[in-house]
Amino acid sequence: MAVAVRELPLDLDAFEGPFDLLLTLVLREELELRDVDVAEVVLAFVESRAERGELDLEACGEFLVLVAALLELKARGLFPDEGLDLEGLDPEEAAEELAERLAAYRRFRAAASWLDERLEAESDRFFRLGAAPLAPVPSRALAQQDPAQLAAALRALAVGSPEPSLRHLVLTYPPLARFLDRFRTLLRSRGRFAFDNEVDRLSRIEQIVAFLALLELRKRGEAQIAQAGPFEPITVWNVSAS
Amino acid sequence: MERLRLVENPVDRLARSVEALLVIASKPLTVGELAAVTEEDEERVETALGLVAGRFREGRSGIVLEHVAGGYAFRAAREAADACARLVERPVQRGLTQAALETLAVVAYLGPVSRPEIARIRGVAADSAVAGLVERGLVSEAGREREGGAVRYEATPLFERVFGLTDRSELPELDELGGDVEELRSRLEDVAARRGA
Amino acid sequence: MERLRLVENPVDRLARSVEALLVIASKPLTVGELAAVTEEDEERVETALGLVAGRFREGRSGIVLEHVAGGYAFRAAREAADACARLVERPVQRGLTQAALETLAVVAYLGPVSRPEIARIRGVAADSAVAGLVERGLVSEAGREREGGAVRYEATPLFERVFGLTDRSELPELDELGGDVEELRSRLEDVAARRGA
Repeated sequence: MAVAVRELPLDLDAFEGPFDLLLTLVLREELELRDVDVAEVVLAFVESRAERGELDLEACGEFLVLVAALLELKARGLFPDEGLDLEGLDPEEAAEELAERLAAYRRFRAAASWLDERLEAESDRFFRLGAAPLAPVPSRALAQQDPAQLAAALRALAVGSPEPSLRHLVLTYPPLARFLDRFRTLLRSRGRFAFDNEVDRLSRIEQIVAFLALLELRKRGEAQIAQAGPFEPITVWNVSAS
Repeated sequence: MERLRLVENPVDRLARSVEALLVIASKPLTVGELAAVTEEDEERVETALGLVAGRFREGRSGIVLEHVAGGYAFRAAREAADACARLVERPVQRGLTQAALETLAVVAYLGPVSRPEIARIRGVAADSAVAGLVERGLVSEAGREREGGAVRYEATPLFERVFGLTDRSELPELDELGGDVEELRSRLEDVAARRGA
Repeated sequence: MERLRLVENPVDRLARSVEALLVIASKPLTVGELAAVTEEDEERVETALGLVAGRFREGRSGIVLEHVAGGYAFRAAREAADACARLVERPVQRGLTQAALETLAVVAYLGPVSRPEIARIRGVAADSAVAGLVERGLVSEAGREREGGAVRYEATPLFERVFGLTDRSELPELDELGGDVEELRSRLEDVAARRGA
């Protein structure tokens, strides 16, 4: 099944060939990741699955890990100054990381199927969950507690973690489509909006995906983008309305 | 040996099934229920129960078959009553887990408060933590946010006793986190939103 | 009869106490716990457990003693599985999805581990899979990474019990499972070489 993912045929603006080759070229820096439309890759995968008319979980899992890793590399490319240890990841290292990421996932997937088989083998093993019908009833007395524990627990919740650095940042990806939809709605209803206002309260990774969505809209000619200078607010407006 | 198996009294096998069922059941089982799940007739089940009763009785076994109002169930032998009492009264968890403590703190300071609100502040689902506190009697339901809204929870008098408080105003002050409950609430929600994702 | 009682091997009595405790316990009991509540030393408890194991084993009894989740517990004999299946639902193990099993594997091997860490390995958000596992009782909260940090999760004793593991060390070595970095890497390099040629 893994073969199917690896050989997934792609026909993108910047690349035509199997998925596996795309990864290799990206890692060898023969293809700029910023030219690769990850959303198109996802679409191609979804379409290929739909044609088969079956849900191949193994292939889906592998594909998700690879795409997540690709997006992460792409996100890193957009923020080259952050995270000292991430800077200047050469293709060798990138290939190593991608392979390790996939290998780690495969080990856990193998562990999951071991658990699945184990569950099957234990399907004739029954035990009671919870109290026995005629067991003595415990009084469940709780020892005296110190109210200072409550204050400490709430203080800890009220103290935000330090500003997250990319070093600790663990990435989960909201779907690009979510931001595409949201921005299209804004462009339709208001004609123009301030990007910063829309992403202000989002996590860093959501902001990255939102930014990718913005680039996507511009690439498709659905939006215009302007920024007075580095770190200045970004304005987005509807091309047809301007 | 193989020979012995072949001539095994078929009621012995049924008796073993009855033992198996009684050891996993969480309530007493009637003869009718036992007959239904073993796909045997009630008369044979009664015979099997007789065998089980002989095997599991006071003095012979630590497990005793008991016929109670709702049917048959196993109980502990009387000779082991002291050990059993020590087992159930054993202070399984004298303290509260981190999850329970955080949830209790949110309810005590901000209550009445709903599960979704607790989940938002803690950043994780609050269902099992809230259920555990309700079961321990430290937290109880206190109406709904509005008609058809989420159930809200508040701390109970038992909570006050366990924490040695006469009322909620005796909770340790959190002045540095804002003057009143509303300020505290919005501060916690802000931090949670930033921590989010 | 009375005479026979007097010369009874004292371990027999302890074995009956152990049986009594195990039949009312709601989770496996360790040798230490059994020793504490019977007020005996662990060595004698082990001897008594040997007697109980001989009495409660497959083929001989419908109740079977098993060493699971770090302790000892009674379960139903496997030969009675069909009747048991007709009696009880198995909400914990029924319908675990691929996503749930993968998440469970990550938590079992790496726990305590946070949702973002799980998501990093699986490549997708783990929130609903984790919530489902918490609901089933297979996974539970285990504090936070640091003050105000993400909640971490670990596998519960129920996980070991459901999967019939004596302890975590019975899980296969992760290194021996799937994925070979070298193999994957050379595959990537191969395609590039073919392209380059």
